[in-house]
Amino acid sequence: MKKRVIVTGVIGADVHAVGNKILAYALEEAGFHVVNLGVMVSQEEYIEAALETNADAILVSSLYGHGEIDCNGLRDKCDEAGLKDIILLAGGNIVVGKQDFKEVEKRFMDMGFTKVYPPGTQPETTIEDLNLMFAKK
Amino acid sequence: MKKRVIVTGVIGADVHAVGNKILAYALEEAGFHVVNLGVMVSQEEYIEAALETNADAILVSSLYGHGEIDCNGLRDKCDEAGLKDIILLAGGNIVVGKQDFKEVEKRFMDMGFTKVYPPGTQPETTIEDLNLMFAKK
Amino acid sequence: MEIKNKKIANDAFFAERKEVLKQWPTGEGVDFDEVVNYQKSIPDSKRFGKKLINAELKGETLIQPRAGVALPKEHIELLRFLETEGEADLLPTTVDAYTRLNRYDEAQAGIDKSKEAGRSMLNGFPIVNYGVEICRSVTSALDNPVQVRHGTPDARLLTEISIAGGFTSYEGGGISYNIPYSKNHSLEKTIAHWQYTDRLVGLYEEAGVSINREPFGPLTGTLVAPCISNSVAVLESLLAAEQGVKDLTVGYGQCGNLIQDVAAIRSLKLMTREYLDKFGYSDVKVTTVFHQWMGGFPQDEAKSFGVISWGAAAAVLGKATKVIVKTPHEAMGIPTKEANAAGLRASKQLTSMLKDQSFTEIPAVILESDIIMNEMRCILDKVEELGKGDFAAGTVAAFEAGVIDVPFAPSRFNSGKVMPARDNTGAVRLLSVGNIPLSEDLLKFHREKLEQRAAFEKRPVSFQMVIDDVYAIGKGFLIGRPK
Amino acid sequence: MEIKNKKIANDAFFAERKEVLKQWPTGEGVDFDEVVNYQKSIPDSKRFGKKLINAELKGETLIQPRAGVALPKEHIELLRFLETEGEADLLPTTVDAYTRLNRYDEAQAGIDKSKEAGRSMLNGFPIVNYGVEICRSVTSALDNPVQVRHGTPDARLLTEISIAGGFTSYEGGGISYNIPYSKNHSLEKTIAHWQYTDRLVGLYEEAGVSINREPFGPLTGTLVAPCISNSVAVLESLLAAEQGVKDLTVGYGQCGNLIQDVAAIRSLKLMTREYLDKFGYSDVKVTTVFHQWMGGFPQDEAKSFGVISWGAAAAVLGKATKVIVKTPHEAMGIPTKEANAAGLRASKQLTSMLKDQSFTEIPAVILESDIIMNEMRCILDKVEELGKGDFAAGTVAAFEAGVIDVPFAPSRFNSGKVMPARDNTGAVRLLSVGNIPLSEDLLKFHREKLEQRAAFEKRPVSFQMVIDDVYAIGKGFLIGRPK
Ligand code: B12
Ligand code: B12
Repeated sequence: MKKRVIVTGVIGADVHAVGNKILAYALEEAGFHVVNLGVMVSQEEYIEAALETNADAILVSSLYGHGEIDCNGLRDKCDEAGLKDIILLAGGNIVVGKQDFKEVEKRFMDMGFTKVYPPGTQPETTIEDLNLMFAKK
Repeated sequence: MKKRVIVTGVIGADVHAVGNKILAYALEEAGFHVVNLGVMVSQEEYIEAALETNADAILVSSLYGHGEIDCNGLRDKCDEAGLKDIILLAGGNIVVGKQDFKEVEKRFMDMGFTKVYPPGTQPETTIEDLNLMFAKK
Repeated sequence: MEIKNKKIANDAFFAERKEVLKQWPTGEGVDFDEVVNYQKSIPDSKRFGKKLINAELKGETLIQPRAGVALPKEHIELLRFLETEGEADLLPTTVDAYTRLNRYDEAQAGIDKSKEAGRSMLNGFPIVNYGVEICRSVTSALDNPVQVRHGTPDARLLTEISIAGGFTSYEGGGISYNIPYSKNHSLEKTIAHWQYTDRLVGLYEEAGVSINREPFGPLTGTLVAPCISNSVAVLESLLAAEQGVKDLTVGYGQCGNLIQDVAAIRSLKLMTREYLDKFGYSDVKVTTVFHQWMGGFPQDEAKSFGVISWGAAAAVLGKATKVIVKTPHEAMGIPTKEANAAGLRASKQLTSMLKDQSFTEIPAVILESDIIMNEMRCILDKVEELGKGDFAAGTVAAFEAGVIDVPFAPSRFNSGKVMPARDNTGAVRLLSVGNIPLSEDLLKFHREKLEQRAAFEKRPVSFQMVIDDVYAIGKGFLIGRPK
Repeated sequence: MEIKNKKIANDAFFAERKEVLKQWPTGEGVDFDEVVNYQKSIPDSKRFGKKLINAELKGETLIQPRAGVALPKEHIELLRFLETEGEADLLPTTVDAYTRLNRYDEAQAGIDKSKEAGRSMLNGFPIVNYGVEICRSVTSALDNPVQVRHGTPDARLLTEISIAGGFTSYEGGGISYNIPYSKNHSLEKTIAHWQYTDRLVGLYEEAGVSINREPFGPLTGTLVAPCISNSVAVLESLLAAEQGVKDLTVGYGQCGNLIQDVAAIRSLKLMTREYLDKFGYSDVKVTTVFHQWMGGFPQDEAKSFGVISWGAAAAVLGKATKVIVKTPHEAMGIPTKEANAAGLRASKQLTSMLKDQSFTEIPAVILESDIIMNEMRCILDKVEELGKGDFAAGTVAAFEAGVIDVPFAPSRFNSGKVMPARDNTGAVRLLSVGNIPLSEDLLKFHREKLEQRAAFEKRPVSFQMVIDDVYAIGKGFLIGRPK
């Protein structure tokens, strides 16, 4: 079976590299083909990479608190670029401060993300969810 | 000037001895004559000692949480024994658990205590207050 | 009464037992053979001693809270909360103050009032009043082993019902549950009462049921120099072993200087083993318990977390088998279950984070531990001498003579001449030794240590240091320095 | 560009300065002589360097939070709260992420949005946009010295406005604010930018105003072996000293093994002193900063208190001059002021409780510290060699060659071959050394240490250990053991 292709990266002006490296490694180990863009990735770079590699999902990390601003509009740009139903996930510390995750989730779902993850999400969870989502497709 | 006489002790079935010893020492150092009854003191023992020594004040300590039960009725017994307006103070950890001190204070004032002290009261505070009370008398 | 460290003869024991079980109606519910069967049905995972010995072998430190409320349902909920939300490895059942004084009528009133009020009006769980079945409903509802913790000078009936009720560990001792917890009980009496407890445990042991026994290490919890509490622990171990106890956990209450704290646990373990072996009890298992700071706490919760964490760290670095955990409400009053669980989780973070680090064999610790062991030998030799070879009679004589003397103790059978104070690194030394028979060398050592502090603080060695030290931790310091 | 570790000539500096001050309108507000006068009017009690040196002499460890919000009034309130309710000894002003990237327009938008919303929409205080006067209104409103903390590769204008604004300490460095904080900035560039900052500090120093400078010790904060971060600290110290900086605070981020942590601070201090002296900067003062665990935190607040407290304890036992404090909200997001103050108070309890205990001279620490110093010499000798005696050129070459290599760094100028992992006691060792030029002995030492762990865990030394270790503290452990 062809390996599923996943684009990963940390959005905006965010330089938190540790989780990104670890997550990319874990996804590789789990059998995905990972295209890791590293830190400080712009919305355009995600889309370019996804188009180039014919990706099945984009995993956006944001740690530094400006995630809400940085992620806004990404789904629209995906749509425009023809990545119609691409799986779009967000995780990390995606908002400023300790907030009720239910509300944060809603805001990101409204922005068009397929699923949103709270701080401290383990790679196992991510991998399980991805496998489920791919199974459904 | 004659030294003021103060009866001290820990009420009820309470064996917390440290604060009692330290408080008695501090009061002595501050120039009072201290009659220290130690731990596990009954209401009757306080009154007997106060009568015998013609005391100016009774300082009741309670640490172990049953203070409210143990202190109930002490003012009445003092009155009956002829210790009409004797200064009656309570301090330590006089109730079970972490409670709003305003309410605790009210309950003890209603029981007839002259003044009530929260956990962690320093001897300096006690001494200052006593001097003020005696000055007024 | 002439007290002797001799195993109670069966006849005498069973005659006494008859009386004990009559002290309160629930005593009737205890049937030795039935209890043996019941206890044998408890799985190993819920046996206190098993879990301790496993941890000891793995070099891990388990965490245990204090907790107890008046009503069984609430008490079970509380303990369940502490094992799930608090990640407690071992559970307690702390007994109320009336039961500790054998005032079962008042405890009953407390139960009734609590039922009415729908919340606990007692500061613990009244085991005796509830009797065997209700206790079993508690111990069987939990995933972890449960211990009875109290402070009862005469705990004979309480022991009977506790073991019958499915508890697998039992705290206390004739010295450690008298001197810090009582004013008027004579040592002869309480030692005799605790010989009963220990003999009962011995009988269960002979019947194939092992109950863990834990002398109460910290005593008054306030600046108790390690040599004093460690000596008491060794004595209570000898007394317990003579009655047939085979599983002992000896304890120590944190003083705050890391080197001294680790050395205290190290010397406690070595000396307990040495004395048990020397007097023919080499089949007794020994584990250790470290109590997080037992004296006055800071009012502030965040600061309390600092004290709690430091206690957990010292316990692990000293390789104690378990640590008894305080809560951020300590200075205020009996904690909510949330505060209790928070103290546990902070402690758990450190017991697991630091479990692969050990300070027990660093040179400074060995040095300090040698000093403590020398001090203990001075005391224990004298106890042996005073008792003419008998450690029970010796203990009574030693307290009378002030050879053992517990700082700040409420008991009138404690001489009260000893005054501890911290040295310039925060280790607890003796400012007045009273009649503790330390050698000239050791006396000089204590004096010099305190002189160093005095020189640093530019004030003479004096009682003011003791006062300042009692307040220090509550005010955020270890050593009470002058302003 | 050929970078050299040479003091910038006045002509070149002032020419550059003209450009720098034009980068944003607030640059105009900076007048060197006026600033000298203003800075001289700041009382000693509010001068960062003074407070540090006093603590160092007394053997005390000061506490400092991180904090910064968008609006001046709220920012002042926040810092006041941290000095009154948090008992902070030293204050920060953490700068927002836009300013760090010199995106002052976006910072302005953030200010405007924050004003509208009435709450902070930036993750820090935008110093450049506010300019001199508003900064002075902040620094003068507080009782304690205030430092600027950021993470800015090109911080020239920020430095100008910060010093003019009454801040008396300034964090960062050409390596430490590039490699962990940037993807594309070349080291030549950032070293040159930070030579500017250091030269400016040097000029103030020559004018009689001493500004404390602090290289950022922890780098990526995640399993950075002490030899790596310590080497960077020594290099940044040499670069700063050459430009005339006279007051340096070198830093280290906690790894978690107490012996290694204390040894790291000890060796950091000794080696920085040694290198400064050796290269002719013996008049430079050196103090140290210990960062509480900088990697991933537990989600739970109580557990976070455990981690925070352990960090404070290690800092004091290692005699660091100050400790940077985390909060119980660390894993969740930017803390509330209450959470920040709570972290401070827990830390304060320990910095004051343990201040009379020191572990810096115990044998195990000396041994470990000798190892770190040997490792540092391997690295620093190579840097000197690569730079043909010039530490600026050497640094650039060393990163290119992977002689210095920071684990998990985002910068593309970092080689990224080094992989750290914990040994069986939790000390951080090197699993892959990449091109770090350790001696055969040292390589063997690292290998053996990791083999010990592998044997204990019954699995081979592998990258899985690194992964497990990254998660460990967040999951409640130090070493990531297999399940
Ligand atoms: C040490 C200690 C013990 C030691 C006591 C040794 C001894 N015999 O003295 C031991 C371990 C034996 C012990 C036992 C128990 N303890 Co206890 N103990 C403490 C502890 C940690 C410190 C007390 C202390 O010495 N403080 C230092 C002295 C200097 O301060 P102080 O006593 O508060 O007194 C000062 C001031 O309060 C004030 N003051 C005192 N009285 C008065 C009176 C007046 C009029 C005024 C003006 C001022 C004043 O001046 C004093 C001098 O500065 C406290 C918690 C804490 N405070 O941190 C718990 C605490 C008091 N104990 C508690 C409990 C429940 C018990 C036990 C029932 C159960 C148990 N945990 O085993 C038993 C009690 C048995 C009994 N029958 O009394 C609870 C009380 C709960 C409550 N009120 O809600 C506390 C608060 C702990 C807790 N949070 O659960 N304890
Ligand atoms: C290490 C660290 C740093 C290091 C980063 C080094 C580096 N270049 O990588 C340094 C010190 C440089 C740093 C800098 C800053 N940091 Co920082 N940092 C951390 C810290 C402590 C750990 C992050 C980490 O490595 N975790 C370990 C990894 C394995 O976990 P992870 O990153 O969370 O990723 C995992 C999961 O979240 C998940 N995941 C991640 N992304 C995604 C995406 C998807 C789709 C899914 C499904 C899952 C998923 O899987 C990953 C692997 O398991 C966190 C707090 C914490 N978490 O404890 C703060 C934290 C992220 N930092 C923070 C801040 C504010 C900053 C700074 C802006 C300010 C400052 N403090 O100096 C700068 C940022 C500069 C910038 N432009 O980005 C804040 C963010 C605040 C917020 N969101 O409200 C945090 C939360 C700390 C705090 N409480 O204040 N930081």
